[in-house]
Amino acid sequence: MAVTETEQRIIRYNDAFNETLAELLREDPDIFIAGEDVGRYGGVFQSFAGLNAEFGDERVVDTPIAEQAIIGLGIGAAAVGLRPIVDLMFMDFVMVSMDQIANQAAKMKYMFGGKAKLPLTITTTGGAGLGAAAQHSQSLEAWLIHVPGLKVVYPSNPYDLKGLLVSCVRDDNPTIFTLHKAMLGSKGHVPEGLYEIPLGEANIVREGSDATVIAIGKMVPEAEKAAATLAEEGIDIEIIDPRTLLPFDMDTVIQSAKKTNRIVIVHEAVKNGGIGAEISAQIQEQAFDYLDAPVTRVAAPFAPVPFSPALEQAYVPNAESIAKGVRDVLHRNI
Amino acid sequence: MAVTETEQRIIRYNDAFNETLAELLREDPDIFIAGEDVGRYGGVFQSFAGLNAEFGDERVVDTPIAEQAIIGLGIGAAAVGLRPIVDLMFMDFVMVSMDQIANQAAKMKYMFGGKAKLPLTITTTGGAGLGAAAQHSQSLEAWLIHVPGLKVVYPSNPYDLKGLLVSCVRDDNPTIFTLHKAMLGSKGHVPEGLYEIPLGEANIVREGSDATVIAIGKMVPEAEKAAATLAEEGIDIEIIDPRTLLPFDMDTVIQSAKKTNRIVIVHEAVKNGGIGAEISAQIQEQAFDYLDAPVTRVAAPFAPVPFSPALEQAYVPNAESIAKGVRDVLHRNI
Amino acid sequence: MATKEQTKISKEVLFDLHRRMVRIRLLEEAAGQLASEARIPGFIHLYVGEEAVAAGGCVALKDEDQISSTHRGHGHLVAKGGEFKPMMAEFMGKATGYCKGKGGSMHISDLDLGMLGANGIVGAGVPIAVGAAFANKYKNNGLVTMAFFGDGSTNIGAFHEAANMACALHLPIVFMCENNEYAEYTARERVMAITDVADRAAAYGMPGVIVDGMDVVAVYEAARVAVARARNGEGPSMIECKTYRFYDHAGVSGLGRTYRSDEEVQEWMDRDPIKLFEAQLAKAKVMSEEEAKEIHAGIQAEIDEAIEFAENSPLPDPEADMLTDVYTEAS
Amino acid sequence: MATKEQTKISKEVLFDLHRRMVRIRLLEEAAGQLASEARIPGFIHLYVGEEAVAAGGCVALKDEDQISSTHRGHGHLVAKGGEFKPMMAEFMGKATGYCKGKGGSMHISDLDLGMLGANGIVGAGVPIAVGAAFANKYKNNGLVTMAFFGDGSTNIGAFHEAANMACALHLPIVFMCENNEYAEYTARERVMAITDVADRAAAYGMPGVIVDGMDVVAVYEAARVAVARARNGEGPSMIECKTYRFYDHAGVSGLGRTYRSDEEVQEWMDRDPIKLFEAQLAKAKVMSEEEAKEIHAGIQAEIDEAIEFAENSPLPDPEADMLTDVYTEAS
Ligand SMILES: Cc1ncc(C[n+]2csc(CCOP(=O)(O)OP(=O)(O)O)c2C)c(N)n1
Ligand SMILES: Cc1ncc(C[n+]2csc(CCOP(=O)(O)OP(=O)(O)O)c2C)c(N)n1
Ligand SMILES: [Mg+2]
Ligand SMILES: [Mg+2]
Repeated sequence: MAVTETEQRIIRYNDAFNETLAELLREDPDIFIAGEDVGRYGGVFQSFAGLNAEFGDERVVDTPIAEQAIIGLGIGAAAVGLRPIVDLMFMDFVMVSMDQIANQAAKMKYMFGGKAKLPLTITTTGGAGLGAAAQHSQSLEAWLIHVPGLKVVYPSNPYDLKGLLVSCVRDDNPTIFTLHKAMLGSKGHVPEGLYEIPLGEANIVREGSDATVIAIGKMVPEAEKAAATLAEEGIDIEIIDPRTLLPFDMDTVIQSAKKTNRIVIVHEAVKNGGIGAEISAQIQEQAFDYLDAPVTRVAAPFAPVPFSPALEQAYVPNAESIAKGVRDVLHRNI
Repeated sequence: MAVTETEQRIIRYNDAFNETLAELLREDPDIFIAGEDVGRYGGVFQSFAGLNAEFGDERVVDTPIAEQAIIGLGIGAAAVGLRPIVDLMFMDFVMVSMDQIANQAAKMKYMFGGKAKLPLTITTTGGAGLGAAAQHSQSLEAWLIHVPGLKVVYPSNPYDLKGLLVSCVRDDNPTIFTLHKAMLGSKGHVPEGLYEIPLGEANIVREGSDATVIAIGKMVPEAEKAAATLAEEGIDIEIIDPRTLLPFDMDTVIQSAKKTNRIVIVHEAVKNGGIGAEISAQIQEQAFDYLDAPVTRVAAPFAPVPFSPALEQAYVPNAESIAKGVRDVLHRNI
Repeated sequence: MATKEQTKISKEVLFDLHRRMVRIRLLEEAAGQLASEARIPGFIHLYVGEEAVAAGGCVALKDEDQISSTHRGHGHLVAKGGEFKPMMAEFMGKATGYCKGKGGSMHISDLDLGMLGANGIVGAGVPIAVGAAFANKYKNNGLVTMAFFGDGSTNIGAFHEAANMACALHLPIVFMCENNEYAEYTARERVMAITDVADRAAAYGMPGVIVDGMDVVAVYEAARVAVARARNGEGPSMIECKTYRFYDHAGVSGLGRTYRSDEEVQEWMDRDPIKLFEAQLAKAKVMSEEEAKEIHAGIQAEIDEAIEFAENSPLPDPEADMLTDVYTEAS
Repeated sequence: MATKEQTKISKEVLFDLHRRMVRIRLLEEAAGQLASEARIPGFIHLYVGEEAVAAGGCVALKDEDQISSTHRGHGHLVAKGGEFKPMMAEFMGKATGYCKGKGGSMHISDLDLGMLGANGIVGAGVPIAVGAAFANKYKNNGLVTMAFFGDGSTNIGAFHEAANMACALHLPIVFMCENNEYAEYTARERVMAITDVADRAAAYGMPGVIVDGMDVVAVYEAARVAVARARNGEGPSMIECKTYRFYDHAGVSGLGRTYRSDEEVQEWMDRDPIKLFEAQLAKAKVMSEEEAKEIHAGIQAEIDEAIEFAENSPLPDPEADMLTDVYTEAS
């Protein structure tokens, strides 16, 4: 879709989130939002600013610090016909609410033999980079994709954010929608009005021929930076942003693998047991004969997220480590 | 180590657990056990039977239903010098205590710059097969291996159980020790007295040349059954039981991969995001040129554990599905 | 004994209370028997002895109101209108069960009856009940949610978070505690330093009352007050019912085993809520012994039929059914 | 005002209370300033206004006793004996910090001082405190654990589970609530239907008292009673300190911003616990204004030195330090 410069409205990632919620709340009276500080204050990152003023305490609800009850609020309300959006301020807090997410929300439909319909969206913020240390910087998507019944979404830019959020909220299943907290101020083109990006469709961010980089969340812009550096070296990479982590668009990845024959997966979580493992395993299962080098993963070292910026900067993968990963898969002699 | 028939003392998996705890409690006054129903009643599976009678309410402690506080009890007591064993009745209950496990116990040492020493053992029961349905049958080891700071152990027979449990309890880090609840009655040789099996050392259960099966927990005996069937077909498989899932003995696996060139990984958890993904990813990273077929995974389908035995039996991998996985990797034409 | 209030209660309601209790009892006795014969797989947590709580609570509700339940959920589902055939079939893991055999005893539910699910995780049903109550207030539909939970579950975080949230948001909900003095095999006094769960109500800012949970009329009366309160927008309340389970935590072994005294069990069995109520009804000449017997027999016949139905029902098919019902497809 | 009790308190203790409060205040003012200049990275939650709680609580403890803390943990660590240099270095993410720069403000700790860690997860420190208290009882060492936590944290499950467990196991612990009327940006009355957190104590079966958290002597007196109780094997108790934070939830923006009124903030600032106490001390002729000023100056000099130390300290080295301290190696 060609959009001319003048048609483009450039807004912030965080504002795209806010605007989308407002438009959704206007459209559907069954939608409400609940979470800690999301109401009158507008959220710790001001992602919910103005919504309480427009829609009132009933529809944009401040809750106690009680993540199990917050998710449960969403489950119960969804089970009897509403379309709740509940907020977990930080993704790290899935650890205090995992039972409601993974034992209740995700399994209810199956356990009930299909009778439950749970149009529940859980919003949260993930990722490192703000000096928030070990308990406020994690990327835990690997846990979530291991749970049948959930859908897991992670937008890497404002345009996708809006389209994916609309799809999540309109979906009749429990979805988890993660904002990257270090991207809140990043900007991009976002149309006014609601539009959907289907869940489970990857985006080919950049076409290329020498290697494929599969990147998630904030690693997508980092991969784009790496692509620029690598282009100067004569290396032409393809970048795939899965956008939805569950269900995962493996077809697009496999096609790319068959074309470039070399894959680098990059994510912010620690490598061991990370989502990169699943992607890697599936690629070699489905494109074994096409691979000219092992599928390579660029991810965090096996330690909690350190506080000191001196450590944190080296901890989180970036354009440089991605470029290095690409060079590694290319320099391998077969 | 050759043990003659007469020297062998054959006892149950569950009794090996019980005996080991008793011997540990006798040896070290800093060890105590706490959990729901572990005291006077002896545990829901009677795994703790008799311990409270011998060691008293102070050392074998009944707690309220409060898994966060149970793990916290262990953390706090370990941090100030005791060597606690705390019990999560079912592995599924990590979902109500994940914060204490993964945000607190696992990270404390790192966040404190190294000062904490946490000799904490968490015991639990995992796996399906008893008709216990979606919330009492899960295998969640993939979540745990994604957490730096933890050690994760899963014995597949009574002998290993004892040696590994001793190592866990004597280890100065938080360890999670899972019994398979459908193996409690299984039997094997267990020496009297305490001995250690080092954490992080895999066991080659069966040597073979045609393919390697990496199996976890109850999948190990299933793999042995599969080996017998396959042997009749002239297929000779090697079986590796990692025993410790974190840290993982990849060296043993890679050596085997270089020998057999074909790998099947089997676990009970759903395949997507399971521990098999990590093992597969690492094998192709480290033994790419040796693989004659894609690393293959045999695991549960992507659904919650169903209640009905008719479904559950088909859900859990077994000797038959393992044998099929092996035939698949062997029949592939390169 | 609530003889005074009883006079105000219509005969219809009294019969309803009785009928629901007997339906629970006879279903549970049958289920226990089948489980002990291994004709029901898995674990089964029986409600025998506690019938007055589910019946008294649910008779105070409208059909459209919701309840949440626990691992010990058969009684709640029956009291909320659950039918024997799909229940028995579910216990047996059959495709004709309420959950198509996917849930079993511990997850049995029928959302159409406003039953938000039995739950295998202690305390986990309570936040879900709070969500339903929120929706009722949001929609202003006048409905009420009743959360059933055990004494032991009040020690877990989910209960606490939900109770506080319901009070903070002033939701139309009734917290219905089944204090049977044990959590599995551990006595209440060994894991709580208080005697009455109702003492927890004040911690959230709601009224808490204690009733004799073996007296179905007392339970019903207390529930009626709490439900009316909730329906009138006056917020949550808690009712603690002092009750007892006659069988073991799971299955039917008894009496006291290693963790209760046989005498204690016997004392409570002497206060069997159904026998007590039938004696009251006979004394008040509302229902004769003969009538009661007929009711039992009618229900027993239904149950026998349900067992036959369940046993003749097909099992789910792994090929066709394993991966359905995981997600709701877009329509 | 606790003038009556004050007479019983030795001059030494009064000076100690004062000193610990001033140490907290001046460190926090400095930290806030440095954070606003971006010389401290990340988030920082200041304790200014609440000094009487940490000081009053910790002076009632022995050095070997333990405390647990929260995201707002600097004050607790200082009150428990924390030194400025490794604290300031930790705030700045330096290798010389208490946590070698790996923890930062939100996880600052020194186990050698019996400080079980600041904690980024609301409520999560309380179960850990219960564990330490269990160990003290187990070892019969006569030590006491004091858990500090905010009003907002009493709404989360971990707090509840821990409080109940401590009471059930009759542990030597004091639950010290800092009720500053807000959880981040949300007022207490919007997320709790009760006014006094102390009302929660009865739900667990422990005594609960309310004290003026701006009156360090009142806090100290209440803590002394509770600590003695714990040490004598009489079990847990809860103290609710009514207090207030003078700065924003994080950082130093003020006064009321969008969620508190400036007047409300001002009213509480008029009851600055340090000013109140210094006025009392002056009136009682225990410490002159002059003496107080000198104490401030001495502490400020220490802090200036600590800042210099921290700024001149090396950063951790990614190559060498990233993967250390994850596991304890076998010795
Ligand atoms: C989170 C969690 N912890 C532990 C269990 C195991 N468990 C099942 S029922 C039960 C006892 C529940 O006691 P109570 O709430 O009093 O209900 P009752 O069984 O007495 O009806 C326990 C501990 C569980 N299912 N979930
Ligand atoms: C489990 C969890 N939920 C939410 C947060 C975000 N958070 C940090 S501090 C805070 C408010 C805590 O309030 P209170 O306990 O009253 O302490 P105060 O900040 O007032 O000292 C919140 C909600 C968190 N850190 N952890
Ligand atoms: Mg009970
Ligand atoms: Mg507060």
